[in-house]
Formats: sequence, C-alpha cells, structure tokens
Amino acid sequence: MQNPYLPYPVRIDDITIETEDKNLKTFRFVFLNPEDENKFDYQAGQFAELSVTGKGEIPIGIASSPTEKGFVMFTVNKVGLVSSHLHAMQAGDIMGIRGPLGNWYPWEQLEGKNVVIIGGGFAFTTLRSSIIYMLDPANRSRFKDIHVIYGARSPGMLLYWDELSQWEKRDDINMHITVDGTDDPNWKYNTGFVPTITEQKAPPADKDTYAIICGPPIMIKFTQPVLDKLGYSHDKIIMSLENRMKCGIGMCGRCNIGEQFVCKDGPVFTLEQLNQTPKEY
Amino acid sequence: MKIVKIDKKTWAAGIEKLTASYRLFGPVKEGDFHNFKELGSGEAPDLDCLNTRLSAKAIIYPQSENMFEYSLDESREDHHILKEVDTDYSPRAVIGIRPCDAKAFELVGLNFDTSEYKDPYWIKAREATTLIGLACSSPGSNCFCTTAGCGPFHEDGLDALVVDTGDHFLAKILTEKGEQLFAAAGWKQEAKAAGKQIEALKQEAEAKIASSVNTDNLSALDTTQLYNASFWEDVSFSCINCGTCTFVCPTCWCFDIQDETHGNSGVRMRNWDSCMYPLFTLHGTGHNPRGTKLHRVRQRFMHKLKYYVDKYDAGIQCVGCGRCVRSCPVNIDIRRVCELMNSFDSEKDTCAA
Amino acid sequence: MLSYIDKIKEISSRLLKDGTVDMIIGFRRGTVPMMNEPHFAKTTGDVEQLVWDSNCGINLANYLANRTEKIGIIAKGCDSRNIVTHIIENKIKREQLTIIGVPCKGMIDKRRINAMFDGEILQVAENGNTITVSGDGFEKKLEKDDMLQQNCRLCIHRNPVIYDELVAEQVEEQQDIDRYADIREIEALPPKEKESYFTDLFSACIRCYACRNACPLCYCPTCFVDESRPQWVGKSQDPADIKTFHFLRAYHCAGRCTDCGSCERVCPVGINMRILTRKLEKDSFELFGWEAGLSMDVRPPLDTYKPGDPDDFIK
Amino acid sequence: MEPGRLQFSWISSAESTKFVDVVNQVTAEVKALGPNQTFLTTKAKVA
Repeated sequence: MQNPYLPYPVRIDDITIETEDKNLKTFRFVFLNPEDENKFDYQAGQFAELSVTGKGEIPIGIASSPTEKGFVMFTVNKVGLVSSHLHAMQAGDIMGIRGPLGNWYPWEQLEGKNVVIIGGGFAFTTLRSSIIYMLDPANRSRFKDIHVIYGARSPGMLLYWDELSQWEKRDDINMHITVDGTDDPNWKYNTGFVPTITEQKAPPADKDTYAIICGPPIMIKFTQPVLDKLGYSHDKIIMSLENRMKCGIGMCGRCNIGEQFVCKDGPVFTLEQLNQTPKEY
Repeated sequence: MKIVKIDKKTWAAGIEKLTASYRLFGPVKEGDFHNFKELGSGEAPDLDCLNTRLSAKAIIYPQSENMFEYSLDESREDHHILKEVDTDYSPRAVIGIRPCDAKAFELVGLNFDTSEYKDPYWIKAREATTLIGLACSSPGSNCFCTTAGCGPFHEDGLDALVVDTGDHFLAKILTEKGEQLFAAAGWKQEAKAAGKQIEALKQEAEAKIASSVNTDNLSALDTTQLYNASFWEDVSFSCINCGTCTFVCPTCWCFDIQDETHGNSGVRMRNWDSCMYPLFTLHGTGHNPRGTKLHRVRQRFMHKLKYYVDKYDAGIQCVGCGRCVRSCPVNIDIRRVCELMNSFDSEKDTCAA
Repeated sequence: MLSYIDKIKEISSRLLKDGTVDMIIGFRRGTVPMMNEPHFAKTTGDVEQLVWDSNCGINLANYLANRTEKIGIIAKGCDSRNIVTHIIENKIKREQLTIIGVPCKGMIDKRRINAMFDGEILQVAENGNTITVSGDGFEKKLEKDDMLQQNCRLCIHRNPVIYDELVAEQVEEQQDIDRYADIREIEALPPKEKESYFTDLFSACIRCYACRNACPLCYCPTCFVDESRPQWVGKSQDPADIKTFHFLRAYHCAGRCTDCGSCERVCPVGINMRILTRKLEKDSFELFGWEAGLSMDVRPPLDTYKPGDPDDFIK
Repeated sequence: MEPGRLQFSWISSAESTKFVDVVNQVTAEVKALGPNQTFLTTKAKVA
C-alpha cells in the first residue's frame, strides 16, 4: 500500500531571497531519487507539503510550472515553526516534499478563453506557475488573451521580479504590475491597490473570460465587488484558498469549509461554490 | 450465515486458545470504569459491562501513533529521510465490542479508506482486526443507537455477534474472519434453529432503547441557513472547549501530525486532535477561521449531523453510543442539538425543540 | 437549597426587566442525572429554565472572562471568590456584574454516587438533606451531607464573599475542618513513592484538557501546552508530558485557586488533580497566610513582595 | 524530584568566591544523585 504520508526525499538545490524584507525565499528542490520526479506529476495550482525533518510539514503552493523539468520550486513566507526553520536551511540540505496535493486551476475549461490573473503579495506563487505554464510555446495557443494584475506593497516586495520584467516586454501577455506606493522616481508601472487597478485594466466580462484571484483576504474582499461591477459571473471567478492543514489528503479533518476539504476538494474553488459553503477560511 | 452455540463453561478455554493466534483485546474494569485493554494470559473480557468509558477506536487508531522515524545524524547515509516504522499488524481480535463501536469503524472507514487516498496505518490495523461483538441485551438509558443507524444487535462491522441467552451464548458468524476465529477457539457446535431465538432477543433489546434522535430532515436542510441558525449561541454557551466529546467518541477521527526529536533521532507521530481546540484551525498568520467556541461547537455538530450526511449519503456520523452525553462536563447533549437541527425552519428560525 | 430557585428567578427577572443586566448566567436542568448545564437567560422567559440544586458544581466565574455585557451571575462561595480573582486580574469589571449570591451547602459527588451502584442510575431526586437514587429495580435514600464532593466537605467559605443580592440567609460555615490531611500524607512520601503516586494518579489522563478549560483561572490566550515556539511539552500520551501538563498548570494556579472542584468534577476519567492545586493552596496559606479571592483590596502574595516573605529555601 | 536537584542561592555580583563555592557544591551534589530518572520522555508507542 502506497503511504500517502511519506515524503519524497529532496535536496535543496538553490535558495533565492525574493523580497527586500527577506521574509520570502524561493527554494528549488531536486529529487534524491530521479524516478520520484515522474511520480510528482503536478498541474499549475496544486500544492505540496514541505517536510522539514524534526520540525514538521507546511502546505505550500507549487511555484514552478509542470513545463519546467529537473526541479520543483516553492516560495515560502517566514511565519511559523517550520517555515522559520526552512529559512535557516542551506543549499545541499536534505528534506522532503509530499504531493502533489489538491486540485488545480481548471485548465481544460480555460482552453480557448481569456484568462485574467489577479494576484497580491506573496500569494503569487501558483499564479507564477500558471503564467509559465500558459506561456509555454506548446500551450500558449490554447488560451486567448492573458491579463496579469499583480500588486505588492512596494517594488521590493514583488516576487519574481526578473520574470515580471521579461513578461512586460512580451506582446502575448498583458502585464499590469502595481505597487501600493513607492518613492522610486524611476518606477514606470502602476501605482495603486489591486482592486483599483483591476477596475481600470481588467477586460470587461464576457462568456469567454475567467478571472483567477489569489491574494490576502483584504485584497480579495475589495476585488470581488470590482469584478461584480465589471460583470464577472461567480462561476467565472476562480479562487485558491488557504487553511491550516496537516495531512493534505482530506483525512485529518481541520481544513474543511462545510463538507469540502480545502486540501483535497480544493484549494481551487469558484466563487459560486464558495457562496454555498460556510466562510471558514 | 452460521449460528454457533457456546457453552459458558467452554468460553474461557476458547478465549485461552485464541491467544495462540491473536492478540486479544476486551473490556476490563479499571477502578470505577471499564476500558478496552490488551488481555494478558488468563485474563478474560468482562462481559458484564454496559459499555466502556472510552470507545474501542484506539485499538485500531491509537491516541498516539508513530508514523515514521528519522535520524538527524549527518554521518548516516539516510539522515533527514523518513522511514516507515515497524508496527505489529499481526492478527488481533476484540472480544466483547458493542455493536455501536463496531459500526463506528464502518463510518470512520469512509474517511480513511477512499478511492483517492488510503491511510495505511488505519487500514492495516483494521484488516488485522477481528471484531467479536457482544449484543446489548440491556442497553443504557442514554443509548439511542436504534435511531442513529445502529442497534443493540447491529451487525455492520462485526465478524461475529455473540448473544448471551442466559445459560449459554449464541453466536452469529458473519464473515470469513469470524469463521476463522471460531475455528481457532474450537467453538463449533452449530445451532441451526437458534435464529428465531436471537431475533426475539433482538426485538426485546430494541424495545428497551428509550432514547432517540430524529434525523429525517437533516439532508434536506440548506447548509448555510443551518450554519447561520440562531440556536448555536444557546447550544455553545456552556461549552468549555475541552476535547472530551471528541476523544470518547468512536466516530471522531481528526488527528494532528507532530515531529518529536530525542537527541539525534526522532519520530513523526500522529495524535488524536479535536475540533474543539482553537489550535486545530489556527493559521500561521494568527488568523483563525474557527476562532470562537460557537464556531467550534457548530463545526462538531455540523460535521456529524450535516456535512457527513451530505458528503457520504450514509446517515449521520454518530452511532448513538451515548458516551458524549454521559461524559460531557457541562452536559451538552447531542440528542438535543440534533433535534434543534432537524426541526430547523429557516423561515422562522425557530425550532420545535 | 431547592427553595433558592424561586428567589433566584425573582431576582433574575427583576434585573433583566429593569435593565440592570443584559443576561443572567446560571444553570438549566441537565439531561442526565446529577448534571445541570451552565446557561444564560436574556429574557424573563429564559429565566423559567433556571434551576438550583446540588448539581450546580461547575464554577460559573469561568464564563465571565473578557465578556462585555452587563451580567447577573449566580455565585456560590467558591464562584464568588473566583469572581474576586477575575476582578483583581482584570478579566471582568466589578461594575459590569450584579452578583446573585447563593449560600451553599455543598454539591453532591456524582462520581461517588455512580460508583455505589452496579446498575445504571436513572433518577436522582433531592429533598432537603435526602438524596433518593433510583434505577432499574433499586431505590436508595442517601444523606446529602455524606455524599458531598470532597472540596465541599472541606469548604470553609460556603457563603459568597461579595454579592449584590443574596437569595437566602447565610449558612453557617463549617468549623474545625482539617483541609490538608491527605496532602500531608503525600508530602511525607519518599521521592520514589511520590513519583509513582503521581504516575498512577495521571495514568488515565486522555489530555482532553477539561480540567484546564473548566477552570476560571485558565484563561491564557495560548496555554503553554499549546505553544509551538518553543514547544514546552510533547503532544503524545507520554506519561512525562502528561505529568508536566498537570504540574505546570497547578503551579499557574498557585495563590489563585479557590478549590471550587470544577477541574475534578469535569474530568471524564475521574482524576483527582486537586491534589496538586491543594498542595499549592496549603503552601500559600502556610507561607503567606493567604486564601485566594477573599478580598478585592489585597494583592495576591505572588504579585507582591514583602521584606518578611519566607526565604528559607535560599541558601 | 529528589531534594537537592533544585537549589536557590542569593549571590551578589561582588561575591565571586561565594559564586564559585555554590556552583561547585551544587554540581557535586547533583552529580552524587546521578542522572535524573524521572520525567524522561520515551518515543511514542505503536499499538
């Protein structure tokens, strides 16, 4: 019997500090047993449990894209016991990852559609995965217009800066990067909160346009009315939730919203689905 | 289905024979209460107990259970890599489990044994276990099994059901596992015509169940309306958010996973957890989606009586054993809450109860 | 004590009607014998559900911490002492409270009564000092005074120490009580025997934390057993971790515990953890002449320093 | 816990000799008691 609690052993291959406050680091992992990489067959939007031996596990969205081979990548915010310990680890250290877990953004349903990605702060990880996935030459033609609205407190708090600036230069993706505020005179992108920028830049709703939102609760709270105003129907607003998790496979019982487990039945839900469940997230 | 008659004089000898091929568990009196214990040689299950203080769930799903072990010693090849622990999954048998506790394993199985994921610890222990039930001929005053999808002679989950007729035992052998255990015990005197007698005793016992719940309306209710019902404040007021109800419950399965290191080696273990504890759902950021006791009490009852009902279409997640009713320090009674829920009318937001 | 209820209802209705309080915290009839459920009444209709008898052992002060309403609370001697402690520790304001004092004659020990009978107890009726216990095929009359919880047998503060209303004449306080005979016996044990005594005492613990959660003193936002950074106590069923929890919790109650008995009463597995809190209560009394919750004007010994504080333990 | 494992002393920052004496004495006494046998945790058991 396959033990779903047993992590694949991995080695930390590389660690990048993502933000100016140094609270976010991106970890690139390589599987110790190369065949495990094939078993870890994931889709953009899924998450995994990062297992720090002796400390425990944390559920983290997968930031790399299934189109990127040879490694998997996670961006981790330093918050609790496990993430703090992880931040103190070095390239070369051995740990585990368990997954892929949960569902993913509905890629088949999104085929032939416009996709508007709205992200805030450090919740951009699975959105990065999604963008890389959609921009892959093998996939780009499967989707119509791609819009990305991504904001952070300040320029130094934006994740994946190098990639953001590259995407800015492309003509097959419409980037709307924004910061809450900055005193950098050379800042050439937007200034303003994500909901405001969404109102200005998001394409109007139509039957072929889907929005994927991922961000802090406050951003979601104020973006949702904007999307309502723009006419997005709730079955076309896709969200990714977070809750405290342990098992990641729907067994330990803590992450449920109503009868759905965020870890197994989610983390991706449409707003229409969420409207029918208790708001326990 | 075979019925076997067991002379009470041969009972103890049969149990003794079983120790050769099974680890035996049964109810034993400790102080003022009965509990399930692994039976030592010559020790017999106490069949006179109404029911045990804690359920039998720990025999398959211990309160603390090691999942993996590891070494942090970097001079070792396998440092920081988790390895499965050796667990004894040799055959075990529970003698004298009540039908409610056996049925509870069936309900819990829907969580641990799914088409997508299988919990190896629970499943291996469940497979290793033969359950020999003892029918309840005189149920307790807080037992409401007959209206909770179970009953004093209920057979789901059992491998054999033993009925005490007074001068001897009659046993219904229900599965292959039950068959094997009876062969090992040497109990083989068939009593073909005893079916009627068992049926009569069953009806007699069922008639003694004086307590009940109504669950007919639960699945038709709207989840969010029920969630927002005004009675939750009244229900939750007295709750002190201890874990008693969840720990004594045979159908509560929630757990926590913890790493515990001693020196350079350690274990990843899981421990029973409880939806009553604030820590259960606390985010790293400090946000808690179930931050008040109203949230947590509501979660427990909504899970058992609504979410579970809707998710599995297998009735309520309760077998009516009455333990939480008896053990709750402040007397929150699931029967009362069930009635409030079942009779909930969103139009009036008042309840008949 | 049964006669108290009419007065309790009368006072409660009056307080709710004239707007003195938003809610009354009391008890309603339980669904199993010898159990009443803490309950709040917000309307005069709710007041009808209130009960008072010898099964009101839960300490209602536990329901006060951090509440913002104006509250009428029914308080026995021990409850009132914990209310004082709450006020001293800023968990509730005196102005918010209207204390309905109940001179108490003790609560009955449900565990002991249950253990006396082989069959299941179906009904326990109370009349004056007589407790009638009945079940299938048996009925027995017991003297209430013989059936009290241990903490009530040892109680020397049966009358509320603060109150705004009193439901009856004060009762006579028990005199010449030796509160600590059992504690002295344990103190006298050699270390090894003491250790095995405590190991046995806590062997049945399932770590449900009912003792902690029923205790009015245990209001910490995060209890030390739940703390993960650093993690002070392991989370498994290891006896050392279980004992650590009980010992440390008891120390946190030193000089604050009123021996209301809630912890022992609520324990689903019948552990007498009061052995620990009473040892500390004894020490507080012997070292500082202190009994918790008797006055709002004196600071507890553990948050004040006096030059005369005993210091024999310092070498 | 056996008597002797926990000791309290009051030593001023000026009393260096007393500090050394007390530390030596406590260490000797605790060593004489041997390793603590109580309050040891074991790895969680597997049923």
